[in-house]
Amino acid sequence: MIDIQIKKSALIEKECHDFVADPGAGGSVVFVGTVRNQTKGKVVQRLEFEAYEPMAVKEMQKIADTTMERWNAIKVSFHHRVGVLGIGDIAVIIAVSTPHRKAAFEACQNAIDTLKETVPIWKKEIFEDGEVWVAAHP
Amino acid sequence: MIDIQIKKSALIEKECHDFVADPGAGGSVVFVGTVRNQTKGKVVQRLEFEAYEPMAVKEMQKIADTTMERWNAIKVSFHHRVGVLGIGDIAVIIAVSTPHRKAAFEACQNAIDTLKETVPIWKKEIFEDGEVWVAAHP
Amino acid sequence: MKINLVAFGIARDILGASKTDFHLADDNTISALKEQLIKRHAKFADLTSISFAVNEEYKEDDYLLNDDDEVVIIPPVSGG
Amino acid sequence: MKINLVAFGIARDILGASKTDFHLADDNTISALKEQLIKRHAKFADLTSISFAVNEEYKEDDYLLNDDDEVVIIPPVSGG
Repeated sequence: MIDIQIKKSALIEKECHDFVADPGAGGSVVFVGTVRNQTKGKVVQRLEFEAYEPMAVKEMQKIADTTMERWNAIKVSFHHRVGVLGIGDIAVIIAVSTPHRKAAFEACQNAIDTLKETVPIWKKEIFEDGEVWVAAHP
Repeated sequence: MIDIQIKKSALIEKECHDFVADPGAGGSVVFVGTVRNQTKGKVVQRLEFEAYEPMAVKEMQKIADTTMERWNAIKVSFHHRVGVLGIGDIAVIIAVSTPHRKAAFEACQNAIDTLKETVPIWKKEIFEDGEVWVAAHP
Repeated sequence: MKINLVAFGIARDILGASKTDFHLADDNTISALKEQLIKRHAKFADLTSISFAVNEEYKEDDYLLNDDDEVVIIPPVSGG
Repeated sequence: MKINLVAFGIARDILGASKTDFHLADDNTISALKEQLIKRHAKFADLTSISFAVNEEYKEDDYLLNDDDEVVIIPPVSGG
């Protein structure tokens, strides 16, 4: 079972964990990505996330399919936030349950790594003296 | 900062995640271990966990110290349940936050692997036709 | 040939619009589109990467565009 | 020499008690204790492993026990 959501409101870790909880699961691994207060020593004031939503959902679906097939996941839940985020706000949650725990760690890490490479979502960091689209320039 | 608890009441994932959340963290990884409905095909009815509590806390403290030092963790929270657990109940939660996510995955996985090897906690699986102390016999 | 360009993130900033018509000459490949985009907006050349999507799927450089296609410019992603 | 044995999990089941006095002969090492335990309760030999703790710390085989020490039998752990 797969749960994929792109949300404008605050992400709630419990929702993702509750979704993946399963009596056949020996464990679940949850990655929670939050907004850091600094990047390379510069103080971050806030972040703005935007998504090309239909394609972002499609790309997340591909990652979820891989997670289910390659790691025999029982359930996966991916939530990604869009809009304006403050320091400490949750930007992304990836939850995976598997029969055995090792697979859950691998699958969860692969999912977040792949999400950051392929899913059309962009974040802009806003500093006191300017703003920058993350990763846009070498 | 380190939070270690052995609890007789239900474990709550949010407590562990809230503890490790930090404005300096780029991510946190949470492992949630739940009671499976079967072991090697046999239906599990319930589990009973017992701990040699003061030593279990000490051994968890050692794992937490390693997590802080070796992976530069910002905060860690380990909660372990004792007593009678039903299917799907949470037996253990390991939450780790780090500045960068890769370390959080490694540290969390190392912590649960080590906990299962060194911390004096025992579980008995109760089946319809008997019970067994897990891992006691080769 | 005319396509409908859609841009997100820094691509929108460079293009100066989130949607715009874009006229392509004879060559209707993705790589030709990329080349002409850079010719008109030099800042696209500074990006770490630039990809394109049609029908919500990434397309390779040799993909042939059709008249009136909606083509989305995908600058380097940074979700998560 | 007398020590105070404490047992958890399957060790308690084998010993038939969670606490008991245990008399050791001349050799007061952990390994001697283990040997004598198995002699009196053969089922200890069937366990995957058996460790001992004093003062809430695992002790090696050559650790020397003192009179009246509290020694905890640690059968294979299975937390998590």
